Amino acid sequence: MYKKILIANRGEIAVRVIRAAKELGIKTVAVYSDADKNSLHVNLADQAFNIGKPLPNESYLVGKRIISVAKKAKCDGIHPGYGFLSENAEFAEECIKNKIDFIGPSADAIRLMGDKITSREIAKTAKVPLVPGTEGEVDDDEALGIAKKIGFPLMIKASAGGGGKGMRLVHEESEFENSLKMAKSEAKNAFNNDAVFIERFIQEPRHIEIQVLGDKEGNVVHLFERECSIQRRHQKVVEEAPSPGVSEKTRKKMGEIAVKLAKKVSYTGAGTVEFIMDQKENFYFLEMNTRVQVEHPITEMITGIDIVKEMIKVSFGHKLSFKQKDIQRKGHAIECRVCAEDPDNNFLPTPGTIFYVKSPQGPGVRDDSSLFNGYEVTTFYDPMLSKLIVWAEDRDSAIKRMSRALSEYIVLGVRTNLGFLVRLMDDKDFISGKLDTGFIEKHKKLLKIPKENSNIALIASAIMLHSGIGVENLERDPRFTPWKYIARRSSVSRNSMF
Amino acid sequence: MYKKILIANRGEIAVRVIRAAKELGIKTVAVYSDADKNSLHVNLADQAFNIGKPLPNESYLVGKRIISVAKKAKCDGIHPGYGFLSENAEFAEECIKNKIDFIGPSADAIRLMGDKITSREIAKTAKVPLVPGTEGEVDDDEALGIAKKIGFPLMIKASAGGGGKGMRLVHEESEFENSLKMAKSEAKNAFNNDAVFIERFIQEPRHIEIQVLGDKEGNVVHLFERECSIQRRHQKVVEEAPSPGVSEKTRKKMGEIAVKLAKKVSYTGAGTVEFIMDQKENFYFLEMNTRVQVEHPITEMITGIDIVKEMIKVSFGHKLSFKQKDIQRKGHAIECRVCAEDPDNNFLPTPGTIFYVKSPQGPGVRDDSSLFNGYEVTTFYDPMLSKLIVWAEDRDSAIKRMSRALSEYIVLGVRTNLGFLVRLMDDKDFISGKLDTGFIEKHKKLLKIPKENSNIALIASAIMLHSGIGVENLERDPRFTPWKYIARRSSVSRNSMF
Amino acid sequence: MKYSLKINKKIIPFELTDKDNNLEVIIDEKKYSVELVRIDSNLYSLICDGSTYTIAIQKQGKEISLFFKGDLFTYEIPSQRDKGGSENTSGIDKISAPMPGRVVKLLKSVGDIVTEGDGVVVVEAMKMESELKTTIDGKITEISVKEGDTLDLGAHILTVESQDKK
Amino acid sequence: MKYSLKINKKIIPFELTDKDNNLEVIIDEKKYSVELVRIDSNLYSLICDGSTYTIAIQKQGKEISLFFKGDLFTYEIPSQRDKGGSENTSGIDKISAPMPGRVVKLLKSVGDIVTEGDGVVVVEAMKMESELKTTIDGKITEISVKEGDTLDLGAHILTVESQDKK
Repeated sequence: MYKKILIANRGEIAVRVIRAAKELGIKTVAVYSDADKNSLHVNLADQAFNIGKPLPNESYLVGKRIISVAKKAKCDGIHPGYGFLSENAEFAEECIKNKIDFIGPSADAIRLMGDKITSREIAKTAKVPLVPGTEGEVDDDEALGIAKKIGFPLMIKASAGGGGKGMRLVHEESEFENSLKMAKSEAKNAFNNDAVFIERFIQEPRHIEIQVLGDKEGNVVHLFERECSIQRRHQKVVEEAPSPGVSEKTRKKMGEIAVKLAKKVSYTGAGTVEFIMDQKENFYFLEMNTRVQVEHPITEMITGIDIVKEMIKVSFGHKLSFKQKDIQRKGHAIECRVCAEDPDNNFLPTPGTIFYVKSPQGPGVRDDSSLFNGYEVTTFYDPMLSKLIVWAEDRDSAIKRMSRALSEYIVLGVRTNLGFLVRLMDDKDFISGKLDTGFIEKHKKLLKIPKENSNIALIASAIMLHSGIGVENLERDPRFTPWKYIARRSSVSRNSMF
Repeated sequence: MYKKILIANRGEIAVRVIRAAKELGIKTVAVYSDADKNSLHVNLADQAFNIGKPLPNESYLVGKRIISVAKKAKCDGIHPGYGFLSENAEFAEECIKNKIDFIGPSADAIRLMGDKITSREIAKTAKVPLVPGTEGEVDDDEALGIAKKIGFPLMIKASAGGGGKGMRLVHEESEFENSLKMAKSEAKNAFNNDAVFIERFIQEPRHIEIQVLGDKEGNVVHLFERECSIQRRHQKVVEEAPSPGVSEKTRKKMGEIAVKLAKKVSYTGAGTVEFIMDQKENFYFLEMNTRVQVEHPITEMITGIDIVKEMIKVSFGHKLSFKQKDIQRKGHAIECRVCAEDPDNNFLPTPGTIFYVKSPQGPGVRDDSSLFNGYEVTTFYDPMLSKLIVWAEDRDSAIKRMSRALSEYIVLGVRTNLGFLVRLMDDKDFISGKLDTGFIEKHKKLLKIPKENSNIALIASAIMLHSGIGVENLERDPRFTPWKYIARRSSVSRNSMF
Repeated sequence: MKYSLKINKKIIPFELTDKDNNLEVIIDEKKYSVELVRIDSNLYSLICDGSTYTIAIQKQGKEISLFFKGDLFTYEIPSQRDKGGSENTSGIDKISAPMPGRVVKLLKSVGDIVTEGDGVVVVEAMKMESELKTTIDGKITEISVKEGDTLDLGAHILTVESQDKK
Repeated sequence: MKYSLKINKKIIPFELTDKDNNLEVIIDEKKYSVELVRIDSNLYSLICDGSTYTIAIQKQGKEISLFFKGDLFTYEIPSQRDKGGSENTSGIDKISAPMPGRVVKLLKSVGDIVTEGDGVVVVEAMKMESELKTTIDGKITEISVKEGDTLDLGAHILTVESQDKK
């Protein structure tokens, strides 16, 4: 096994990889920017090296520096986590050139699957379903014929397009000719190019993805699907496995297709094949992520497979320790991304200092967090603070457990999306499982703080103000309390009966 | 389902039951003594009532008060946790008389199994193996004959005995007559009664127990075994499931026997049948615990069954939601009891204030804790602070995960057994799985702090002293640091390369 | 005793009575029987009319921050000048950059009349665009930036002044 | 600079140099290149000769408590009077009740000579019996309790005085 690996990342995923390495008996080296000097990943690693200024392109994205740290510290592997250099084929190559394993797929696999156009081409040859549509520009004469073949509703999109210009949603055949004319004219005006293509419009789409794992002997397995339809700003917030919208038949088909695609590029390590799925379970390839995914824990919870440990093992050359038929699903898992952002203000990030944090505990609860009292939320990096994951015997129990866990979660200092998540777990549409990527848009009331909660907060503040004493003093010593008259009295009045 | 239940307990088990109730949509009522006014179980419950002074017999053991709180708060059930009133048949009866469900077995079952002598009688009729020996006093004439039948080594014990007086371990036949004489004479002197009985001596015994669950329709299942051989002061410290010393054949036999015994008393709810087992897997009935066990989480982790939720459901009248054949084991789980005690001083409890606590997190880790910054360890209750539980795919991985999790656990304020646990997970004998109840006694070096650790502590203290500034000030605001010159410099000197 | 707290420039008055070991808070003419028990350094258990709520509290200077059921509430202790009694809105809302970023679009011009909650400017930070809103009714009296400008944390963007104060 | 710390009545001297941004600690003639980085309110990262260790620290008055690898270390900052330079043992060890309990058995009598680590009394607390030990070599000079006595927290049990001080 590796002797020592460098984790080229920060935050919770760096902590996650360090934990996996420790459990495999591998020494760990952390790298950090000036902004992350006092952070959990630095604290948990065996060694830590500063690699530059806070901005990612002056630290976490500077591959050369990272490789040179790895060489100095005598690492035999680099785990890139997600984001940053994780899907950078050049970096993967540079690692290998320097005789350090890149713990992930081959540079070739990254290159092939990382490009939207090549990956579509490969998908096509592997007979992976793609959103039906014209590959390129359509002639006016053929347009209606093609449109009928694709089926309605459909989208007309400007080939040179972007930002919604030259784009038309067509609900039925009768609207088509007129919409085509308008789209082309708009495209002409906007881009000086009236070329358009046609694609099926997926109504109420769900985001479904399949986790795959491959080894260097060519074995590839899938670990079933994840549903990631609850999104804001086109980014996932809540994920679950299995998907409440995927039947056993579709699950099997999707899994097989994902494995076939991964095999096409001799995929090794952990990867994810993303699909868009309509409410009738028709699904189409979107892209492949050639790295460990933020939401990998929910798959770990339902399969009992440690994806990060497996990544490291197969990268070192171990064969996958299981075959497809050995992989069993059990129960249901949900992940909530706890973020420093204001749901009631367009999910705007909320930088600042976390004064106090208390994580949920108890059965079936896992918190992959990099938080601590005094943690600084900066604008340099993603505002995700922690991933709260629960497992339970079925979806209803998992939702109730998540609700319970969220109710124990305390983050004082900056506004977070915890309140929104609490309300989401109580929402009957969420509970019904009929999800699509527009869910949050359609449930805006979940973004608002209920009046009764504001009242409780106000009442507590009122008592604070009445006490007339700054709480700051109390933090020094929990036994010292100028509020004694309240605390002491409580033993008398707090519903006391005897 | 129940509308509202009262939890007649404190500490982590009260928190555990509150969490289960919340996940079932049941309102919760906490009771607390004056010593527990600010504690987690009070905080997490929907309502909380003071029931008296710190001493258990002035609060948690006063059944009448607890029932009267339950009536006042309109509870329809009482969960007793473990300890306190959990195995008190009169309390169970009193609950029922007051039309409040006692969430546990019937008063009859508690009474029958709670008594050592009746439970042995029942075990005998159920053909549960008992430690071979004479039921009562032996005649001198027959003694050797009986001894030979039982086999050597064996124990001669004074019938009126206690404290080791009149007790003799006999290794072989030749020693027998002489030992008998001495034991009888000692017994005569000590208790004025020279009656003795003979029992087989179990060498290097393991403590193995079987978890059972029964419903009110007479269905009883077992959830496999737990190994609880790592003990100090005859109390468990580390438990694991499955046992590394139990073969599949023995597991099946033990499970069947436990179910048979539970059925004999129409057992409902969660219970545990305890066995003593020798290193050849001969096992003998010890006793039955008619309540939820401290170490129930490891069974939950390997079976995916929430024992506390099941207890509540079957008590309400639900049928068990699974049959024996549905229950599958997966992976390996270990629990460490984190206690405020000094392993290097005969595990003497260490009362005081916990200034700071940081719980481990990440994959496969569960911490059932009632700790918080400012928690007071009093002498009124058990010194257990938390139960750290891990699950992993196999025993080796589980030990490594526990080791990793323990290395993240921080409890500042009072001495705990964490250091001992850290060293235990690294011990090759523990790793080999050859355990017996004398393990700690035989591995006393694990109780000592290694010299290299003391050195690191001393070095850190040296820097503290050099800084010349009280750390107390730092706690007020994590951003304010009079140590800036150290913190700032670190960005330069901390292995910085660029 | 009478007190008041300020949130989003609104002053909320309340009364607190502390008799015979019973603490009562009166807000909006509703009476709540309350108690606060300290658990942890910042963690409290609020008992309000018999039910228990977990609340985390931080007081910093004139601000009280509370965390309850996943949401953060920040109250200001009003200065003597603020204390008018019933709800009123202060005259000026100076909108500044909540984080370093860039001005994407100004939605209003000097002289425009705005209502509480109106979006006034779109800024980009952390690769995301966000709309900043005014918290009072009034008129835009000053704009210190133009589209495309880089913003430092706290940089002034624009000012809204309420009309009735003029 | 020269410093010292006290643990179990032993004084441990050490030297600390702070030159050119390099902090070095010298203990027992061994030199360690060190650094301490603050993470959390009480959590620190100690870098010692290139390796990172997680340490929690609490300073209360003259005492420094450290948590490292599961164990608690408590050092006392010696008073001026204590500072003798090299290791020495102070004259008196007053043994008192570490928690409320009961005296089960006195293992020594006044006048007995004891060695560091010798058990001197068995006390019972929290239903468990424990042996208390002396931390110095010396002679029992005073016993304030008898078997069966109830002990309050901190109650004096007996005193050991070192012989060479006499």
